[in-house]
Amino acid sequence: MKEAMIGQPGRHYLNEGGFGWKSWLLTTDHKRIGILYMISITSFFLLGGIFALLIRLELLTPQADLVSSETYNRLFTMHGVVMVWFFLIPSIPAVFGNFLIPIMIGARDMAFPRLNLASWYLFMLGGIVAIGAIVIGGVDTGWTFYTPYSSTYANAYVVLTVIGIFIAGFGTIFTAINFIVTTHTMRAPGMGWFRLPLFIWSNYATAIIVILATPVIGITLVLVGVERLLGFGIFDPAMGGDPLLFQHMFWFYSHPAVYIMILPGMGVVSELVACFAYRRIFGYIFVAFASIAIALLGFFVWGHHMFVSGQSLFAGLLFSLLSYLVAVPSAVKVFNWTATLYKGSIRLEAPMIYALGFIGLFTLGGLTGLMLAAAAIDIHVHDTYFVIAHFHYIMVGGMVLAYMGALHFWWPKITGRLYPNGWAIIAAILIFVGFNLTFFPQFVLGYLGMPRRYHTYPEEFQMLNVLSTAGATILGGGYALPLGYLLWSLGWGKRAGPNPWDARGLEWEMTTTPPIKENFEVIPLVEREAYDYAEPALNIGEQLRFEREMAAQGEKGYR
Amino acid sequence: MGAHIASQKTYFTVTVALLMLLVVKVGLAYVHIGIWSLVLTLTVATAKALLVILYFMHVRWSTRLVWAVASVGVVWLLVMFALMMSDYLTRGDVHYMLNQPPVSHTVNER
Amino acid sequence: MSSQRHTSLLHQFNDLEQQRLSYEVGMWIFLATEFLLFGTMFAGYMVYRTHFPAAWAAGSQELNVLLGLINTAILLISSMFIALAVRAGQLGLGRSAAKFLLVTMALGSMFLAIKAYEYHDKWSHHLVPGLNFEAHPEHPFGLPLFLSFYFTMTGVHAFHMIIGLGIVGLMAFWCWRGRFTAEHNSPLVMTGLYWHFVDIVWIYLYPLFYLIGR
Amino acid sequence: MRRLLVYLVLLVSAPVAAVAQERMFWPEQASEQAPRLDAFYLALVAINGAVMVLIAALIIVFAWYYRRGSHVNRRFPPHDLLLLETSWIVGTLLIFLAIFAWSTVLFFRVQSPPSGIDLDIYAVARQWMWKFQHPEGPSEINELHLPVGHRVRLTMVSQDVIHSFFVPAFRVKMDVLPGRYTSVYFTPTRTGTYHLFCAEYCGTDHSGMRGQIIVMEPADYQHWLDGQRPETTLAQEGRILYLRHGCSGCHEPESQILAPSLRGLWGSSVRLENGERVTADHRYVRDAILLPQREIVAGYEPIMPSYTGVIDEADMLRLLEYIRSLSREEAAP
Ligand code: HEA
Ligand code: HEA
Ligand code: HEC
Ligand code: CUA
Ligand SMILES: [Cu+2]
Repeated sequence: MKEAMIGQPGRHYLNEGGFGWKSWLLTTDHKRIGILYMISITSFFLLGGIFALLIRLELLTPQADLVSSETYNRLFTMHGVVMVWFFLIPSIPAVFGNFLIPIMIGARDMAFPRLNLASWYLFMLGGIVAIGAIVIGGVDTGWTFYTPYSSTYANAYVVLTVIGIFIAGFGTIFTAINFIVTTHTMRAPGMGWFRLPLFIWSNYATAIIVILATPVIGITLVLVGVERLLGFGIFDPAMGGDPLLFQHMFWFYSHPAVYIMILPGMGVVSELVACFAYRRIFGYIFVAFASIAIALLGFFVWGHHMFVSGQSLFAGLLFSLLSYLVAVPSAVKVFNWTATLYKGSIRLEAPMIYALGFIGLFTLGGLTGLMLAAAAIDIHVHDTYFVIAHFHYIMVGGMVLAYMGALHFWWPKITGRLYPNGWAIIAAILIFVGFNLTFFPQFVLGYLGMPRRYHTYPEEFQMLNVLSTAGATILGGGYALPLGYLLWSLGWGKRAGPNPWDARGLEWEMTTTPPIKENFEVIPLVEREAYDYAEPALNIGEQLRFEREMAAQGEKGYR
Repeated sequence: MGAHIASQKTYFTVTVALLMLLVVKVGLAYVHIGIWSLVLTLTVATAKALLVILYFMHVRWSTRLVWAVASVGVVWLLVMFALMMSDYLTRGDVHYMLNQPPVSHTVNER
Repeated sequence: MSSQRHTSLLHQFNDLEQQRLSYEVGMWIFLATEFLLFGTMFAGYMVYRTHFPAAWAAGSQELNVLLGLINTAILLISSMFIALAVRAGQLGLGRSAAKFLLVTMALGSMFLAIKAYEYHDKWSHHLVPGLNFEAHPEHPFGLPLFLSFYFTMTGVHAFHMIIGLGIVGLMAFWCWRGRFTAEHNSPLVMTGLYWHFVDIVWIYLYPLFYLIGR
Repeated sequence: MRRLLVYLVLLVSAPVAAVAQERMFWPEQASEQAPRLDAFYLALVAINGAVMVLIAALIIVFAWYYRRGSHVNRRFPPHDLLLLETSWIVGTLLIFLAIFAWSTVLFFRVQSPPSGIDLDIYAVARQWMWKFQHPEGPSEINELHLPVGHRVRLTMVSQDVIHSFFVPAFRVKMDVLPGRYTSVYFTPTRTGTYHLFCAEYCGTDHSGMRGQIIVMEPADYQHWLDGQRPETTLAQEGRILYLRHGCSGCHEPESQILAPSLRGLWGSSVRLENGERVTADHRYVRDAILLPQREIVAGYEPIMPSYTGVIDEADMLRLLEYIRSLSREEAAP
């Protein structure tokens, strides 16, 4: 038994059940589905990234030189659509959530494995429809699809894109149903709610948002499609429709959706910080409930995207106030992560660098969110590059970094291979530097007044735009590196043991690497709290020497 | 445990109640009592929905979890209604009123 | 772990009760999303109704209360039949469950037939905004909005009915073939929940479009 | 206290603004609200900067000091300190509320009109240009001339999709909606030429929907106006439309049909058939013409025809200005 745990097992989920394409495309194993998602969203990320690079190249000069306005507008729209709906929303939940949730709670699989596979197919179908729309001509409405532009004026494939998003949305909903039901009914004996890893809590909170918000965007986009196809009057001002109704419906989904795009990342960071500080997370209960609080309060603030849209003054102030309330649980998380480092035993491995990078960049993004939530300032910076910088700090600096962290942390478990550590650290630093160079100048640009979605711009903004483009190049290189060495490690990486990081949790302590198909030989009985690290994590000799030194300095004992 | 099984009689009774409420609802449409007809009609509709949820859909006999899930959708919809209306019901042009306080207008009132 | 696993117990579950509960909760969560899907349209309805009260009242006049009434009654009764079918299924009486399901389908089809007739009627009166509409001199704005919402909301509802009919048909087939037992009948129960939900949506659609403001 | 803070921050903001003369890092301040907003912004930068530095410093210090293998005291690491948790929850909440309060005061100030309006200008936006209408008659495309130190109200409407009026130097922005009037208020404080941007994405040439705001000394402005002035004022043009569309047939006192007189209507409070009272403003009069059935004046029959599709946005502004002028005449002795 012990032997099997140390060496790599003869059978695991990657070789059990065959290697053929059928064994992958018809699999109901949550781990394989996670990998299917990983491959698909990586492709979407590269696609969205190429759009981003083209945007940045065009913005190198104030004039229109690389592409026409029509093309530019399609570029940022498709960049937004692909990145948000086909990369960031499914990223951590669909890849790592799928892979880890059943293992972390001690179950053999999700509650509905076939539904899980169906989710992936819906996601891919939606993706293919959206890509189809891109190929035959694209959309130019911005990812926000504001009416009446999208419903009446846009001369592009709005309906097709919208259908793609709708289908993918249902895929997301089914995944979320699976998460919630699995967390409720499939926990191993002894796995009480407060023994769950924080990754589970944050994915659970994410699933709640998905359930309550995604249908709203679904039907809203259907309404736009119906109006476009049939000429019904739903948002159309020419028939008396209110141009703001669409915005209310859209942001009722899309603000909560930004928390769909950050909560799973926060869950990952909690895992990483605990492991690499070798210490139980500080204020577990507060971090856990902060996730739920963000999920719920996140629904009350959507109007902060509409301060200057013609919404009533009163509503603007109400939404401003509520936005400040929802920021409190985020603050709680940041403080608790920082406090966890105190008296830890910190290893700066690649995943930890990503995690610490996340904390810093998310905080900066969040703090600028606070400035946007101040209605008075939003008057000036709304729809400028300040907003672009704000959300890239959170979504790229936050969530993408968390995704990279998760990838580097669980890669050995997923593939059974170790990647070259040095390269990983170089890539992490490159990404951090490139990222800041890309997006920090955009804060300044925004306050100077450069509007977003601008194909051409006045000369005086050029210097900062050049900086930003330079940064994006470095950033692109930073992303290309892991693509290289991770793929390399699949064939040539060293084989990983069951617990290469000396981490705690069922996935590390109770499964082989890679795990077997049904995860556990026997469903484990959980008798310990999460993050049960032996503290302080020094070896005994060091600890004793330290105590002697302290005693020599005349410090009082600790009892 | 296992699922609760209600008697056929329960279902018949509930159906009769539903049909009676339906008649009440239609009747209300022809009594003109202003805003009250809206309130009452919606109350009757909600009563009907509750009957369906509690008996036909067995929530009456379900676990707390099902209760919670069944109510969360409703609560969230109410949140959406409330916050949306916080805009629409306060849309009056504050700017204008602050600028020129309305004077009573007699020319038009004959 | 006991070595004897029930034949209808799926591999990921430990016992039938866990399986049943998972299915029930899962279905309810799905219904919550459906609820918000319809709810969003109700929100739009609310905004415009407060904006154009007179036009919307005039809109109600264009709809046929009697047909709506009949349709509501049909749906309520169909709900009762599907509840009876689920009950029969839970008692292990597959055949009688199948019969109840067939009655449900018959009622559901009647509902759709009447709905189709109503749509046709609107079409011939030039009341379909965008496609076949004659501007109304008194309510140039409000009336097309009312009718757009009427068609979209009842249309989405009818779409759910059609899907429901398919699923109910499948269940009838399975029940007849004896696929469900007293221990394992979750798909049937879930179908029942779905059908009731669609019924509840109509319980609100009917008064909001046909009755209020009349 | 708040005052004091504002001045303190202004003290800092002035040199910063001076350093950034060449518009590289700081936008020009050319309206009354610009310095106030900048002060608030800088205060937020200071608060957030402090928080950011604190967090970053803690992370770096901890990561180095408690690195694995370092010989430091790690005994009894705390796990849950209720007092600490509650204090940082309450602390951040209080800071947030303070920020919110400041923001709200400013927001109200900026969004609500100054004590009087010196200049009332209309803007019609459409894909992809701006058209400004001065009440004296002249209109301009993608350019707006303004006298310095005058309190301006801009009443805006769009002919197609949503646009947004954005002048960074004034720190004002407001969406321009189809089918509904929105307004912005500002007082230019420095002469010069400033960027006007369309800030809401509106289609292909969104980034080309730019213009210039030219702020002049009042005398120069007057001179400019004189050079432009066409034969007729906006209100006079409205009068022509009023006659041409047959409004006069019902609304003139001598007409046979019973319709309310429009004299003195503007700015008054109108009693409606359903008992409510509304103020006769841009919104009301516009709806009265396009959607006469929505709000019926008490005591009248709903016989007025709808002019939806007949009167476009530019003509609508002329009519409004005419109806408005009817109340000005009355007020004048
Ligand atoms: C993952 C995505 C994500 C996340 C998590 C957030 C989080 C927040 N966002 Fe952001 N936002 C976006 C993605 C995101 N946002 C996107 C995509 C847009 C643009 C959409 C578009 O128009 O295309 C946007 C736009 C946007 C706007 C509208 C801007 C405009 O268009 O004019 C506003 C306005 O209020 C806002 C506010 C906030 C706030 C207050 C938070 C808060 O949740 C942040 C909370 C976190 C912190 C505050 C940091 C940690 C706190 C501390 C360390 C406490 C200590 C601090 C003090 C004591 C001061 N966001
Ligand atoms: C959700 C996630 C997400 C992510 C990850 C990103 C990633 C990036 N984004 Fe994007 N962005 C959005 C979401 C996101 N964005 C949204 C929602 C909008 C608003 C859209 C709208 O207005 O409607 C937006 C808008 C937006 C704009 C504003 C456009 C405008 O308003 O005119 C800009 C401009 O700089 C930009 C830049 C970037 C850059 C440089 C990256 C980089 O981080 C990308 C880096 C990645 C790569 C470069 C790919 C990896 C590269 C390689 C592996 C090398 C191989 C490459 C080749 C072979 C070419 N984004
Ligand atoms: C057929 C006659 C008729 C014509 C033509 C007509 N109106 Fe009217 N109008 C009325 C009547 C009657 C009312 C009062 C009932 C109501 O509010 O609809 C009214 C109300 C108004 C009001 C609201 C007045 C108030 O006291 O609140 C305005 C403003 C107005 N009309 C402007 C116009 C303009 C501008 C035109 C031409 C473009 C016009 N009307 C053409 C008959 C007419
Ligand atoms: Cu007009 Cu952008
Ligand atoms: Cu938001």
